[in-house]
Amino acid sequence: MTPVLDAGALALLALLLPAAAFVLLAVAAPVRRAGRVAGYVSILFALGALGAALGAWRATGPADLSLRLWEWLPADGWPVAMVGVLADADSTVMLVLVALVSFLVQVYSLGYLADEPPGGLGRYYTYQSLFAFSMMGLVLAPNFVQLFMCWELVGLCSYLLIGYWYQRPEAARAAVKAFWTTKAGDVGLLIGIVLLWRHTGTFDFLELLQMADGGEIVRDGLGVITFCLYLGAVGKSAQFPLHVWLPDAMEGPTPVSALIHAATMVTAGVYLLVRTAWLFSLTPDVLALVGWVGAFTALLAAVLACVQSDIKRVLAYSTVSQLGYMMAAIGAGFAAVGFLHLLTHGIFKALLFLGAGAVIHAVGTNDIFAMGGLARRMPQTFIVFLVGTLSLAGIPLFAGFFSKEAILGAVWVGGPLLPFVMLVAAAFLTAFYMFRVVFVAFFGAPGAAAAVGGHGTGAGHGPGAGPAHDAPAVMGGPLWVLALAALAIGIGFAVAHPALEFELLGWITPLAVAVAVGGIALAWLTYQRRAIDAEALARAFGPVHRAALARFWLDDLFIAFYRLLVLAVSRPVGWIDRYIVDGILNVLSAWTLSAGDHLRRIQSGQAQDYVYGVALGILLLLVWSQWPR
Amino acid sequence: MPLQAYLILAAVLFAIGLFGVFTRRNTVGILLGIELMLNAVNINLVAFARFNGDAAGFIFTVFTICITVAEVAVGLALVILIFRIRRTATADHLDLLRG
Amino acid sequence: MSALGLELGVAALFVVVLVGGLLRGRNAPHAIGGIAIAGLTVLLGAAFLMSPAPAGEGAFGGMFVQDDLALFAKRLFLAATLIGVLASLALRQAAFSRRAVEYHLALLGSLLGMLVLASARDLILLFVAFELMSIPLYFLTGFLKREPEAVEAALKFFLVGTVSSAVLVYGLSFVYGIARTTDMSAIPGALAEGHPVMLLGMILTLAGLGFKIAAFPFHMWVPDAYEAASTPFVAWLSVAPKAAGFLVIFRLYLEGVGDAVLLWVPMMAGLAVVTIVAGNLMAIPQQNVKRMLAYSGVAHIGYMLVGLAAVSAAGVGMMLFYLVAYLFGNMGAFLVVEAVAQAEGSEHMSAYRGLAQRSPLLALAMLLFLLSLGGIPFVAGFWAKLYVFLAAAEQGLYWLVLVGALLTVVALFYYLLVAKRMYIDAPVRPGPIAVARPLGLSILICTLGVVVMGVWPGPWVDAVLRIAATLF
Amino acid sequence: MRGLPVLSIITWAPFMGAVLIMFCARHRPLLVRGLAVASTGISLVLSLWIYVAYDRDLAGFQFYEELALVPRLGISYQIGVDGMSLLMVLLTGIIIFAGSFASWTVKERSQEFYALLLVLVTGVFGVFVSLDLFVFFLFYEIAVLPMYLLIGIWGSSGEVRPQGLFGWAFRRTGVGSKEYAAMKLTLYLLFGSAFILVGILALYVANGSTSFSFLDMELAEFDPRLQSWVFLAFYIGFGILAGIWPLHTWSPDGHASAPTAVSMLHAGVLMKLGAYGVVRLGLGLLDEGTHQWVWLVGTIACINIVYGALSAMAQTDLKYVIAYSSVSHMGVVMLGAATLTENGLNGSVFQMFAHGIMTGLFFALVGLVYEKAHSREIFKMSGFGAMMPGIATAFTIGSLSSLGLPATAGFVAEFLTFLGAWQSVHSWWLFPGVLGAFLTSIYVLRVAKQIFWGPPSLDPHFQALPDARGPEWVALIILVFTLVLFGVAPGIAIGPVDTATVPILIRLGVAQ
Amino acid sequence: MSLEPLAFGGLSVVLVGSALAVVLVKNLFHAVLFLALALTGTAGVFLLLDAEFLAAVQLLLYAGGVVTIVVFAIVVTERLVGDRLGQTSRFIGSGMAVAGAVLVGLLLFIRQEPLAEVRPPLDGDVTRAIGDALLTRYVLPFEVLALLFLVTLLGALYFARPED
Repeated sequence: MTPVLDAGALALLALLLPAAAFVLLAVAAPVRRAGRVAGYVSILFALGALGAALGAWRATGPADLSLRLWEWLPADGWPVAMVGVLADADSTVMLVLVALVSFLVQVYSLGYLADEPPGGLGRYYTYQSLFAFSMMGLVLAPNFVQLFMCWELVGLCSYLLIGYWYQRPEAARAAVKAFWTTKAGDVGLLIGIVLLWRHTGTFDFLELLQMADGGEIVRDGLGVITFCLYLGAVGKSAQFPLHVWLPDAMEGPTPVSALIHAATMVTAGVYLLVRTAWLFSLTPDVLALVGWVGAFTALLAAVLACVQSDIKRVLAYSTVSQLGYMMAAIGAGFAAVGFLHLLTHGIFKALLFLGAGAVIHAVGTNDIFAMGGLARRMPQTFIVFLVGTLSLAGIPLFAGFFSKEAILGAVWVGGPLLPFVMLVAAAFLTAFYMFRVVFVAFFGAPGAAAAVGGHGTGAGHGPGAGPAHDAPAVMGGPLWVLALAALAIGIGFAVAHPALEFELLGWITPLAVAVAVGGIALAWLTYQRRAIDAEALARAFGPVHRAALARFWLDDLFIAFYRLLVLAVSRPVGWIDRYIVDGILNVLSAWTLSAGDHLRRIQSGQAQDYVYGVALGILLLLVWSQWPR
Repeated sequence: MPLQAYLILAAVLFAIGLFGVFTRRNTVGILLGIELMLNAVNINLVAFARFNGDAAGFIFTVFTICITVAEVAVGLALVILIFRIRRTATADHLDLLRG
Repeated sequence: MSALGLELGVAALFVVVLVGGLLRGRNAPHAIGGIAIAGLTVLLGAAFLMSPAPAGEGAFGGMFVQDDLALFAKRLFLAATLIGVLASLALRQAAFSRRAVEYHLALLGSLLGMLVLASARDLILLFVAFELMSIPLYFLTGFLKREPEAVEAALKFFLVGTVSSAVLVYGLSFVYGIARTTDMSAIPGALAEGHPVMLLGMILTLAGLGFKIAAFPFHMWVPDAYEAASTPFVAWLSVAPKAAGFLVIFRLYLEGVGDAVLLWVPMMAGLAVVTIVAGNLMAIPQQNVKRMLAYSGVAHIGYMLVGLAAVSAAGVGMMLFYLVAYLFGNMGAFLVVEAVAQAEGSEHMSAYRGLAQRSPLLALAMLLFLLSLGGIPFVAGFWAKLYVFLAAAEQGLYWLVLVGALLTVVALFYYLLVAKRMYIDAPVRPGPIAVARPLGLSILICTLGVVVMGVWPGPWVDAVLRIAATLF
Repeated sequence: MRGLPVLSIITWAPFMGAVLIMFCARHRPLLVRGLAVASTGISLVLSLWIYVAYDRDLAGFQFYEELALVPRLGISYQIGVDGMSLLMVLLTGIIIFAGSFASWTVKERSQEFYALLLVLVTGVFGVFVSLDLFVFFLFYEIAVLPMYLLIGIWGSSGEVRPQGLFGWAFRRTGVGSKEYAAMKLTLYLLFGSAFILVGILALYVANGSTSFSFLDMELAEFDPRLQSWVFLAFYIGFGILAGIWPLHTWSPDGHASAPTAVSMLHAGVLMKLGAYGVVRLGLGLLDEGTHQWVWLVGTIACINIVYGALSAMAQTDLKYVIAYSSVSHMGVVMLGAATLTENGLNGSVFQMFAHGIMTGLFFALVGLVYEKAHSREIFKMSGFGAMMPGIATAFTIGSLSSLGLPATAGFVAEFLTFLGAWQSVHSWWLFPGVLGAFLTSIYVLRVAKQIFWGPPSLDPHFQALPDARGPEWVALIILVFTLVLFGVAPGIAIGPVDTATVPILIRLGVAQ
Repeated sequence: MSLEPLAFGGLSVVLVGSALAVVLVKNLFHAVLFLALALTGTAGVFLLLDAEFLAAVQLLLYAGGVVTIVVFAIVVTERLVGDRLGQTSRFIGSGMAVAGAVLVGLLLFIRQEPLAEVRPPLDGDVTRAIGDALLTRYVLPFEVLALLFLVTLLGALYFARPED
């Protein structure tokens, strides 16, 4: 018998705790304005949610399902849409990731944003709670409607949190850019959902799965639907060409980047595809597209990451790149592999961001070239950052290794050759750019900012307090937890490979390791030993380098599109509305006025003309009397 | 002569009177035109009465003649008043009120 | 002789005023007005106590009938005259006090003409009564004979009016010729036989009546006469003679005519359309409120013609309702104009600036009248327009209804312009506007009429429909 | 309470308030406001009560009242509510209650202001509850007319440069002034009412000239040709009020010039009245006509959505942005209705409600911003968020609802409409709809960003601006709360609405 | 009876000719005289139609009375103006067109009607019949006419009186 607190109930609890925190903070203004108190409240609820999530995960076996549903949109007969939780193996493990990272980030933020005014801090934690709720709701969604709603809500939180420092014009701009770009993808998702509903008559994942298994879904036109769904994922998971918002999103506080723009929200697109892999498998063409775009995104972002000097931007492009990996795996038909990478990536990328946050907090700048020699000043930070870097680079015994290797294997097995090659190249570049950061920022001569220190003048964290040093415990703790988790996962996978749906070929492992080491070596040669001149390297890849610096002109393209929309389309429409549409109506009324003016002139004032009127009337009546009846 | 001939004669007179009203500038002239129109009415009435063999038409004519006279009296009083105040006899000039 | 009671009463009043005036007219101008008002009040009361003579019974060989319609019309004429005379008491010009006898005699004479007209069932009586009604109007228009505008307006009114009379009687001569009798009860039969000359006669008569009711393009005397004549008289002129004109139309064109009424549909509808359109359009640019009301009055005639175009009992009934609503609304509006003109010395739009803040009640009354004229709910004019449209719709004249309803919007435009002056603009001069007591009383009566009919139209509708039913 | 004439009380309470204000509260501004709040409060509480007390299983028209007015013509004061009007009555109650608070600061001639406002509201309530077409029309006129004075006296003028081919006409009509806007709005709406009147009379006559009752006409079978043109007349007449393209231009000018509470009420409720009319009389009575013209309704709705959004994007005046967004959102309402599907129609009605609340909130906020900063020029303002966080938050929530973000009422409405659109015969309607939602996100967030975000403005006029205060908070909180509540739990609205829309669809022959 | 068409033709020519002269001649005084001729001609037409009494009324009241007061009015006003009254015409073309159109309209209707060709024989004395009817059946209009004259008199007096 199901216990009282089965997985579904626990998941629901995990979902509702942050919701309660949000409502409490939103409604109880004094608590919110108290700042740190709001933080404690939020963290407390997040901790509870983490516990519940862990419980739900533990209570869910690989084949278990636990469902809770409530009517949301009633209709005559069967409701149009329901809300509820669907706790199964995938959703609960994702739930744990979300709860964990969310909890850690909230704790970390207490330190990172210690200098914020209380009102702002309260606002921050309100948003954080809302995000935790929305993300969990997305993860646990039993149907497309709830998924979409939460999908939009996390987008909203992303918008609000990127714009947390809303007085900074860059932050404001980045926030709306992120919102618009993802919204563009969401348009696709919404259309896809509507189309799918008409196609199958339901939003429910389980029902759809049953139909898919039973072959009841008509294949005709399904491609369009899955493509539209995929568009949503493109926006949210920053796939080419809608990836442009993610680097700009780094204007938000770093913990936000760690949580939303690395570990959880951006992976929602991947999660969506994982959740509906059985649907996508019915449309191989779309799936192939997913793979190709994923691989291309991975490579493109890796190239872009190589030329960034802002530590967060490097990480942001790296996130885009890794999302590309996951998509490539899904495109190859092995969603589980992609999902695995999603989980490991969530851990180590959060670690990297929080580490970067600690660095930024300490030195007050994002520019890696202004740092340098931090390894000695902030040893703890250096160690955890290195763990993250090694994980990302795909070094064995670290979290990212196995999942990345599995992706390469999956793409080799499931896809054409070129994506595989792109992914291998991206892997090489990943190792290179990450170690570029490590060497530049943590080794070498101390940079200007590192020496001066200062709690982030750039980020507005308050006055400087001596040279850079390790972060306080409240920030260090989460870092260590994540680092240990990354190591644990890495070692755990090394000991016991998770089961895969395909046979991992033997030569993949050496290849992956070799490529990663190669990347590290190149970085070492270039930035540590300076055996290779970075400038020369850049010149060697002249056009690519220039293009990368210009972000492949994609941002310009989007700006041009925005301008086109706002200026070239909307202005004329506005003008037409005012001066043509309204103009015509004004002309009609002006004509009416003039008609009155002209008509009154027949009233000449002369009696004989009035008699003409009488005669004219007689003639009119004579004519009208002959009107055919 | 048939009735129609009388009616046509009356119609012609009526139209001439109307024409006079249209074109005369002098208010007295306009009055003369109106007289012609009313005169046409009388011809009409008498002709109908005779051809219908019904005396009512004759009586009607008596009334119209009387009323015509009354109207002329009013009209001429007005004309004299106008002359006195505006020192003009021309209807065209009377356009203080218009529009 | 009880059928002639009201006419005899008015004639007696006429004599009393005449004699009283001869004895001591110049010294007691208000006494003359008082006598007239008292007499009219009594007669109005009597009119409401009277009941129609049984059907088929008329005095003078059926020449004079006292049916429901006649009685209704007589009450209307008496009420309008009463309000007009009451308001005239407030007139300030010397001519009205020195020549109060002539003024009231002319009004009473014209009223007598209307009363007889309402009962006339004979062409000769009709014509004579029609002239008795019309000729005093010329004097009254030019009553301020020192003012060039007034005399000019009187002359124009006279010239056009006489031509129209000629046309009318020319038409009547044809009608008589074909019907072979002056008895109007013979007309339906003659019409049914389809004589072209009969039709011609009716058309010419309609043209003559068109002048009286001021339908476009016979309306052209209206703005000039309204602008120049004294306002209380104009208020009366804008209602009573027009109602009389319509009454003649009912008698001649509808009563007992049967299926031949369909002959009139295109003419009435055509007149209605051009009258509505032209009246409303020409009212737009007017800056003199009286002139504006004159044109708007023309447009209202168009709306009444819509009811006529319906050629049904409902249509006529609704027109009667419209007439009553128009009586209160239009007279009221003119009387407010007089009140403002007495205080401000101007009938121009600008005199109304900030009226709402100076004299809120006067402004409210004006607003109610304007809204009533514009056809807005809860004042009489709304039901009037609606009922007329309803009658037309029942005949399938939807296009006519649409034109009428759309032009109502134009009408509201210029009414709202006045409302704008009163309510939106700031006052130029401070302090309330002094309203002479009789004028205020007559405005109050009109306001009550407009509101009561607007809020509680049921009994009125019942009454007019019952009356109209007797025509068909 | 069953015995009470609840609907009559709801409808006439504001009117009584107006009368009391005119006669008892001369020169006592606080009493004026107190009376206004009290009378609208009665309406609001009772509309909440009937919302709860409405028997959903029974459905149909409830709280029925009847009183013969002109029996000879079959006119009677016949009122009742079904699921659809229930929601609209609630909407009106909420908006006017909030509106009385939002215009707390009207100084000049506040007595007349509140009196006119309350009269107007009586008209609106009356339209939603009346079952007699004639009384319906009567209330409709009452709802339109006070608008002229409200805008004319308490409105604000803008500036429109006469240019282009028709510049002379602009000069001639005086575009831009509040008088122009007031006149334009009033005449447009009366122009529309002319069509409505013709339509109503036609139905009355076609049904044997015995009754104006909606319930009687529902049973009638009208001639298809008559239905065709009557539907068109209703569509034009009500459509003008609902802001259909290209007859929408009164709305931006009118809303921009109107004082806060009037904008709220007008954009929030009166435009819904147009849509309500199309659904109630057009769809509800004229099945053949509906089927014949629905393509036009939907297509114009699509134009509205996209065109309104693009026009909104081009505006630099805050009130115009909101006004054009109304044009765009009313497109969603009409689109939902045109789909002739259960979801679409539910979405349409829900959007009426959602947009009513949302745009009411927007106009309240714009009014507050204008009152405090004395500017509506978007691109002159900047960084107000720090000074007025409350207004900024409320504006953001309004924006989110406007762009259809889940957990706000706007999403539910748009989602249902889109479902309906794709289900309908003209499934392509979905795409303009979705595009409109996207465009909305662009202009609305752009405005929010410009005004509330970014560095604080250096303009000396924009220093130390206060946040919302006292009564203004009441308005904002009520509206925001409603917006979120109905977004999170749309079932409380869709439940009763569904009982009203399904019969309409059954009558149209597109549902069982 | 063969004289009748001849008489009618002659009278018609006189009537139409004098009527045209009334509306066309420059001299106002001449116009009045032509009007008198036209009215006399009309009296002739009445005679043709066996209405001797009316012919007499026409001559006395109309040709006599009307012409006299018109002449009187002209003389008075000429004295007032201190100049001879001219008589000019305006827009003869349009006047002719509209009056012509009305005439055509009238004639079109009249021609459609089958009208009596011959008159019925006279029974009794027309003048006596008129007198009887006036004092019996038509007494009411007669009284009203009296009142009309009274009001007209009052009005004309009011207007014509030079003072006040």
